[in-house]
Amino acid sequence: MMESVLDLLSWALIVIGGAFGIIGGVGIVRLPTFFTRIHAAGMAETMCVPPILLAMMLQSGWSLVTFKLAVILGFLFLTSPAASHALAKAALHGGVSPHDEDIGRS
Amino acid sequence: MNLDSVIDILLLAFMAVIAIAIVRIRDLFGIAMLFSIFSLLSAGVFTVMDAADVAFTEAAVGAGISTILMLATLTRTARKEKPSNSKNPAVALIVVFVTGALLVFGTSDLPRFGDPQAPVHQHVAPRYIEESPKEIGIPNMVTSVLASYRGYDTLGETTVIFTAGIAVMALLGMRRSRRREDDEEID
Amino acid sequence: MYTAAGLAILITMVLAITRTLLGPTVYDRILAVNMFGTKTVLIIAVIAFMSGRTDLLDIALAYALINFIGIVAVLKFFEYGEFSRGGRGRP
Amino acid sequence: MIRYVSLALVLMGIWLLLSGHYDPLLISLGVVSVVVTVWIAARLNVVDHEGHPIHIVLRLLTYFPWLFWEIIKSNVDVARRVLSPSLPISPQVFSVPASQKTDVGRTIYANSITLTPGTVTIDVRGSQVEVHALTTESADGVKTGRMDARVTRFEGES
Repeated sequence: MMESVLDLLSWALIVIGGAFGIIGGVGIVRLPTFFTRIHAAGMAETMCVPPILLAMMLQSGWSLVTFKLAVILGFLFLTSPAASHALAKAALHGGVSPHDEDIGRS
Repeated sequence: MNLDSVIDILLLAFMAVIAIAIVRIRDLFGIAMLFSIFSLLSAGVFTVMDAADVAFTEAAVGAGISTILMLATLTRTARKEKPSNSKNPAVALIVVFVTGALLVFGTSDLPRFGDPQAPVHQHVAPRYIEESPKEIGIPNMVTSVLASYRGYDTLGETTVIFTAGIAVMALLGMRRSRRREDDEEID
Repeated sequence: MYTAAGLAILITMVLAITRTLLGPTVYDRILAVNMFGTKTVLIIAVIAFMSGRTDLLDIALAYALINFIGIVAVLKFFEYGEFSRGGRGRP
Repeated sequence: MIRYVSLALVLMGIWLLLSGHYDPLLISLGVVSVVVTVWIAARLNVVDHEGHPIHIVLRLLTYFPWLFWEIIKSNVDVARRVLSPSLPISPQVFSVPASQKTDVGRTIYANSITLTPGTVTIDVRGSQVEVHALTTESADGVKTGRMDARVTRFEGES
């Protein structure tokens, strides 16, 4: 009983994570400008990685593996905004304009 | 075809794509980032091949430290690659192809991947596998081979890397202080 | 279950690499590559689970830790590298 | 001093986590590494209010659930906009004030904005945060200042 509930939860999390990952991938291809694509990438990072890692945590139960996954999750969670910010700033300095009127250009 | 081989093929395909991208783009900052991903992908391939320790080193050194070193170098040089002025790219292509063909030809003599009858697995490997936990007391076999059975080797390697590290630090630090003096003159 | 996760991650990786090839600016490529890197960590974790060798997770962990240093290096590059001439961006 | 002790404990935890082998030899190697690391950190002077902010860890626990909920909500919104071309996007840049007093607080606020899809922090200038938003709705969400107030509240007066 407990097993199947955990399995069901893991499946749900993996479906959510996979779906958001793919949507983020579609977004990064489909959205028109660099600064809009950052949002799609951020989405793939915040809604794809944590659910899949959580699903694996549920599957591995109370063990060292769970803690390792938790640490990976924590670090990715800490670094992903820093990375997005670094890129946005780099692009801004590098001359990519974040303003609306550039949509047609790229 | 199981997912393992699908992952294998895709990872190798990604590596090829990224290698082509590295050749094509001219922005060195982008190239440094692509190199880091290339290393990470090779770490992934090593993971699929069960070579955990190699993958570990590749992820830490290839994807991590060398990216930082390349960025540190980039702050001292230009950001754009100069347009290539070689007259005859065909020669380079031929050299690359001949070298590649020789290397591929060389692999035909190698034992199959993971073959238990391979010569490397006949000599001292059984002893390492069976005795090293008792003899050395370290659970990781690779560590006991590197740090104990081949301790002098590793000491030499570490010395080389340490020297290289000091040399790199000296080079980077020297340029920086000179640049600071330049800045003061301009200001 | 891990097969499904692995496939979804691989599809995402394919999409990300499409953007890497399309460009148009170098920042688009880096953005895609960055996303690609996170997905590679994830797929290493999934491979570890699929083959039942959970000690392979250490690789993903090591990369997550190193990645942090790498991003700080990138930020420093843009903060104190060639763009810092004229004091722009300094605290 | 308490910061050094807690840093040592955290490092020891990481060692035990990564090693997974608990015999006396390996654990004593770990202790030696931790002591050396803490000593180097002390020499570098990085174990301070900013480098090892233990004072807000407890309060973070009340902030994270709220942040997660916000992230999920905005994720769904961005996903809908990516998938259906009929929903418009209107990228825009604007500045909002950050009322936090410390750098740690401001960093947490800026990172929270970035973590919520639909908004990315581009730059922090003094107490102004420059934000790029994907849609007018997500921009309005930041402009209401609810997140700002939340971060300021748990940052406290430390």
